[in-house]
Amino acid sequence: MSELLASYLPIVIFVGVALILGLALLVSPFLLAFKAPDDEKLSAYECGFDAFDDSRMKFDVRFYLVSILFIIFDLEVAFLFPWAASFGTLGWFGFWSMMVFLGVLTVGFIYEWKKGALEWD
Amino acid sequence: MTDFFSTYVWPALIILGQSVLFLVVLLVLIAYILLADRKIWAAVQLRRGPNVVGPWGLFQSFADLLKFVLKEPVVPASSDKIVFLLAPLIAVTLALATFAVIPVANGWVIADINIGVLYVFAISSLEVYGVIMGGWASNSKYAFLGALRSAAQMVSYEVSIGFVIVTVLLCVGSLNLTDIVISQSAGLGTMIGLPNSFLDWHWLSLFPMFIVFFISALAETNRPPFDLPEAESELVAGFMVEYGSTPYMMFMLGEYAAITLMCCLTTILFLGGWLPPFDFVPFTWVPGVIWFVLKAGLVFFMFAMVKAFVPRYRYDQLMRLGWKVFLPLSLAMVVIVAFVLQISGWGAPGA
Amino acid sequence: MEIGLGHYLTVAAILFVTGVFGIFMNRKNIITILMSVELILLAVNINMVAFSAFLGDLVGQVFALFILTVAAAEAAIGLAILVVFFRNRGSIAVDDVNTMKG
Amino acid sequence: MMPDLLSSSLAIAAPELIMSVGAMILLMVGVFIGEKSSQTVTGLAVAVIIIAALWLTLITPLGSAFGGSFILDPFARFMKILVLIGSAAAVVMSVGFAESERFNRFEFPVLVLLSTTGMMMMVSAGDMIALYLGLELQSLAIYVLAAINRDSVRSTEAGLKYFVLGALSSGMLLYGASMVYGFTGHIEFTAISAVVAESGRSLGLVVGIVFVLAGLAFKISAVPFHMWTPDVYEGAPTPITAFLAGAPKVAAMALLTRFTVQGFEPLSGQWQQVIVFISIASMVFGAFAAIGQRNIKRLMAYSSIAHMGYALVGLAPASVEGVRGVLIYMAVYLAMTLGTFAVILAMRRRDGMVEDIDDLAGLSQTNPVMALFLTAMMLSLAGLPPLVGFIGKYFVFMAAVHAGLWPLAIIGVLASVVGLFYYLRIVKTMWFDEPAEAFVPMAIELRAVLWITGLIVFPVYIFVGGPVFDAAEAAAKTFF
Amino acid sequence: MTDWPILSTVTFLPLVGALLILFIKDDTELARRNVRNVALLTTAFTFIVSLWIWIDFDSSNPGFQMVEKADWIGGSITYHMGVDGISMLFVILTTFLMPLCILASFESVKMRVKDYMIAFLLLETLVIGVFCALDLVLFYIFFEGGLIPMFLIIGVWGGKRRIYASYKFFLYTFLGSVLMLIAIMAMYWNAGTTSIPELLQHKFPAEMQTWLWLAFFASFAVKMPMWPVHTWLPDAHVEAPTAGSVILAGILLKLGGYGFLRFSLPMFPLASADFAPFVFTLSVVAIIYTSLVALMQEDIKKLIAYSSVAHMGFVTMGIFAANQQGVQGAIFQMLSHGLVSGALFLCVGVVYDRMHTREIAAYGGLVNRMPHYATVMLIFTMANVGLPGTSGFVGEFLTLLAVYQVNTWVAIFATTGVILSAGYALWLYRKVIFGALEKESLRQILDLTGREKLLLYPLVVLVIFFGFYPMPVFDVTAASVETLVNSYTAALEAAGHGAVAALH
Repeated sequence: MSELLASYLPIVIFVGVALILGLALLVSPFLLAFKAPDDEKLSAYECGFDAFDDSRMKFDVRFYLVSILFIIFDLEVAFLFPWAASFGTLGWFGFWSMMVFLGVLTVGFIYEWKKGALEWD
Repeated sequence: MTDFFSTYVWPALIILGQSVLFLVVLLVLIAYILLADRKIWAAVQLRRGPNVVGPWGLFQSFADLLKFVLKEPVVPASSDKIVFLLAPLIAVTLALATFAVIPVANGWVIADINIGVLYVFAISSLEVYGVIMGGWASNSKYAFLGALRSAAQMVSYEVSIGFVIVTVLLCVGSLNLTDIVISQSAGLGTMIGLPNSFLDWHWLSLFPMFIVFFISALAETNRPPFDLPEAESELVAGFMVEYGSTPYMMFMLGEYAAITLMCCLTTILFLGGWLPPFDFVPFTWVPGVIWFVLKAGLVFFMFAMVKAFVPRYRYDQLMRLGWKVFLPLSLAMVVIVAFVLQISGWGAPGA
Repeated sequence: MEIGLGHYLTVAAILFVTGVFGIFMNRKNIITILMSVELILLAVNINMVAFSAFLGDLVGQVFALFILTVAAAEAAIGLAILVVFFRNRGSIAVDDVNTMKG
Repeated sequence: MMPDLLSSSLAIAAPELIMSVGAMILLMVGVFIGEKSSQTVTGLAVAVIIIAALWLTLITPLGSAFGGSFILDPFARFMKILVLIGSAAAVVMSVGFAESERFNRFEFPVLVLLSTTGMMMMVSAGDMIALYLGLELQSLAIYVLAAINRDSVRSTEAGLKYFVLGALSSGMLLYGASMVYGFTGHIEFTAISAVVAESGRSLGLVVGIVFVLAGLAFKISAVPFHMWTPDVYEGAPTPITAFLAGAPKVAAMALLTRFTVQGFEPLSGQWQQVIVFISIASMVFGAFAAIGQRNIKRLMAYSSIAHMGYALVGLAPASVEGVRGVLIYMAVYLAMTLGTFAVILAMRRRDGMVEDIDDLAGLSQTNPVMALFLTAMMLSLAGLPPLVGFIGKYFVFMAAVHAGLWPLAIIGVLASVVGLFYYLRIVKTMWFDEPAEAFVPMAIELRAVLWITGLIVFPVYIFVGGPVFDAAEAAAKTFF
Repeated sequence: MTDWPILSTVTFLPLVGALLILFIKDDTELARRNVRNVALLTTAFTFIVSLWIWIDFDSSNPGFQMVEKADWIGGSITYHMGVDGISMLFVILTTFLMPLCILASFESVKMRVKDYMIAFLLLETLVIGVFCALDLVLFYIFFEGGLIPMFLIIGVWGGKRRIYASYKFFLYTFLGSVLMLIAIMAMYWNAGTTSIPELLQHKFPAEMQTWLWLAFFASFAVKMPMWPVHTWLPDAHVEAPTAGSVILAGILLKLGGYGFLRFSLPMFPLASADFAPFVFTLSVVAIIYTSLVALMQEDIKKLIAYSSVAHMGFVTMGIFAANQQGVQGAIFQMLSHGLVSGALFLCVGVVYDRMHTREIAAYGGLVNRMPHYATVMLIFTMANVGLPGTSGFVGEFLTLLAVYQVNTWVAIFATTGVILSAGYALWLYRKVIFGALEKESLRQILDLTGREKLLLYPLVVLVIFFGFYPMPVFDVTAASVETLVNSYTAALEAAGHGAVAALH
């Protein structure tokens, strides 16, 4: 077995087992449980009222903001991981490169902060 | 043909066996963690907690399982049915899948891949999909808002977690989880001349990061005091409001699996994994896996105690903590750690 | 059957074409377009990595990493613009992006 | 990396460093002082650009940096100066607009700085990673700029359209780049050129070239990848339109030139057909589509499409005189565009900005100076002698004629006749029609830009034409 | 000959005047008067200075004289000026007509005087530049640049359909000349220079000549204008203000003829020989057809415009006869036509200023109230017809003579044009000047004012002077024309162009 396969086949098998387990759980009540659906039971929960309007309504733009910020910051991590893993061999050049990078990131972060992108009220 | 059998099928079967075994153990553990959670909470509140099924309620979780399986599965009429049912499946599968690379003792790991941290990070990032899909497919306002909040919270803290992990990696120089544990056999303690001990572990050298990681883990897993998405008083049950029967249980299972994972990760990253607290007899007699479970259990105990002690955060406080406190803090720590390592030459020679 | 360079390229090409079609055929939702763009970049990355492995040259992977990063920045900006557009127009249907014509 | 190697690299990239550090400092200044800092930041941004330009011309050594990823040769220097001029002028011209339209965003100059940095990177790109990063830095900043007026449907729609098509184009470009990388094994243009010269073409390589060309054609808004141009020009706030009509086109054209001529000179027979096609299509489409336009910004969009077609005429022959023609053309184009937009920005009555061509009616009586300069701009855009636009066209067409690309040259000049028709319409409106209500007096900075560019269009170029020509010639020889 | 750059001085003097005018604020009557005076003084001064060229001119030297040369853009375009026998008189003609145009506009142009004068001065610079340029690109720049002020002159100060006319004028001529631009580039790559003297020595390959000739023809034929691309001319003339018409007929039309002489004939002799029959055909058609059309006109200016087309037919015919008489005649015809048609338009302007109509039917019997006018008009009409003793006769006669040597039939058909021209010109004269003064509106009409006399009398003198004594012109042109014709013939013989060579 090749090295790559040896490393990753177990993951595939493991995930497969987990998936089968999940499926089993998911399917079981449909096979085993008692079923008596009616309209009320199948309607969406709304504190006893009928739904006022579509549930896919407008929502706060800040959720978008968070997702956007996340995309940006999480990607920095993609650079930090390999950098951190090989930090010992990089020397000062590697260190300062990443410091410049993080400096730019910090500038952006300060901008967001001052612009109020991080406020939630 | 025999070649094929011996190189591929046989090892695969072995792995299959290991996986099943691991999962069964894991699930049983999760069942007891769930019970422990309830018991601890009850104890803090001077209640008894579940105590009917089995001695001291030891079989409570299994009874719950049975109950869920026999409950009527309700799929709301207005929902997107496929996504609605896919969501819990994703949640639970992904939560369990991360365990594939967790080393519970030296060599006791399903897949000892060289980018274990990355794998864990990647898979646990995906878990947010389960939440979003569940909330969206339900076609209910509560569920929808709950999903949004939950997702926003999860991704917010994931950033800090990423940075925290980077600080650890800086000290280790490898993405392999086993390496990370082994690297903790020497550290601060040995540096000042002490024998190998729990003082070598990263929790001490990276103490602020340890705290940040712990709290972020709470938020990441929607644990109290950051359980806003499912805050009963506000959103009923958050994104899970429309769920019942095993789909609901699968979300819970996924959640507790994620909590368990966080406990394991804390153990691996900061608490020396399976390493004994003191590197001498009798501690070295105890198998690593026991140490591992004990440590993870300790972390979970802290999880449970926090749940019991700390009042719930407001959502704005939650976001502020994540973005304005943890993120700058962890960012600064990355710089500081890197600088200290570079200037002192303590950095690992690299993988 | 050995999986070779050709297979990777084919997959990438299919993804690429799917992405391009996703942009042009889709009439409903701009988010779909953003996703199509990501699909295109994914195809490119597959290409890059496949070539990199095939040539035994690391540059392709480095390139892929850069693409990944920029793609994220692009997605962030795209989403931001989409949000402000939605606030003004009240719709993100592709057909509603039509105040200017000629 | 060796320290001295690094420091020499940094010396070569110094103007870019100045620009990007300046942008970040200004961002911080702006965000700490708040909205009222917009004037200060604008002024400082211009200062940063000027410093970078001076540094580039006086101090920066020529050479290649960062292992060949970043090249500063005479060509790059020439184009960078153009880019910096274009950006500086655009920032300067935004001052009055910011006041009158209450458009106080200190982000505008900062984004321009960032975008300009991207353009400089594009111009200097020595390999495809640098190409891509420069291109994206430039584009991403411009996407935001186009949509910067958050409360306007048109502005956000412009931003959205530009984004969607821009993202598609960079996707195509990347796909092409990946193919080129795969089939040559290199990403540096010089290395690619060497490989191509040795081993010739393969199907995959040609596919790659075509995709990269398509992606770059998007950026210079050449037909058939021009769809975004009119809408973005019309929708974006006018100072931003002024910006994006100038410098980015120059940078993208530089990139296109470097990619084709430096990277694929041995395959010129292959890409030449593509360039000839998009050149002809752009010239013809730009000329005809502009005829019906009422909105002057939109008209300028079609005009710029056509002008990119003309500039490509110079690229098609892949020769020294062709590249020289492109360089001169872009310089000329920049002057004309900036001047025209100075006028468009001055089209303001008491009740706000107007942008219809009819609003210019009788301008020669209400504001003769403005009318005179705009007339010069329009006729220069049409390529009429003795204005500078003719010189630009002359050199590109001359290159095409030398290469024997007769259809290109003949269709080109015929398209310029059609183009003349709509430029004349503006002249006609200004001179022949009954005067409409007068515009408010021109702001001082617009007047400055208009005078400078106007005098360049005629007659200053007569005196500086020689040195610019020599510089362009030297720059063009970089590749041959 | 001094080193003083006389040609540049003459060329750019008007611009100096234009700059001066630019600084005059045009809002009071006084200011307007200043503007007019400055313009007039500038042009008059330019004319006087330009006479220096004639005085300094060495008639025996067939080459270019008073040459100025300076590097300009990148060596491939140079600033290179000079005149020879062919171009020198056109320069003088231009500087001579300009003050007249300015003077003619004193009363008729009331609005935007400043802009008007600037446009005229600019136009003068550009036109002189065309005749002096010895660099092909420089020539093109001046040639095309002239369109801009003319466009504005027609469009701003023109009549009702001025916009249509100005567009038509601009687009027709521009379309023609862009092809020439391509040809210029091709010539540069073939010869490696854009210097006209060097190009005159260069032998272009035969096949290339054909294409180059066609491209140049496209430009010059429109400018000339030759049938069938003449249709912009009547429109432009009708709508242009009086002085605009004068410039257009008097000078701008000559650019085409000058171009044929300067480029087509000497640089592409083989192609010229090949295409000569084609040009003859077009010329004859122009002469006969446009004369017939002129007969139908109801508008005075239009009639004169069509007659201009017909007269230009003689010019092209003469040029492509390509012998000494033909070319000399063509040059003379152009100069003469410059004076005569300019004068005729001025005459139209005189009555137009008074009556504000150009319809022939609106006039009649003017002789009763305007005897001076009638006399002057008579002389110019006769000159237009080509009556011996006027300058018109010399040119027409020479060209007919020349073409007769080449092709008898062409000469015969062209001669009918002379007859037709007598028809329409005399018809016009009778309608406008003779007869009883019946129209109520004409009863109060006044004769020529002093200013108008100042305009017209010099022209009368010149027309008659050259009619009797054309030698000053021929003296100047002879040497250059001879060189031109000789080199043309030599080129044909060298190429073994039998048919044509036999003719000479």
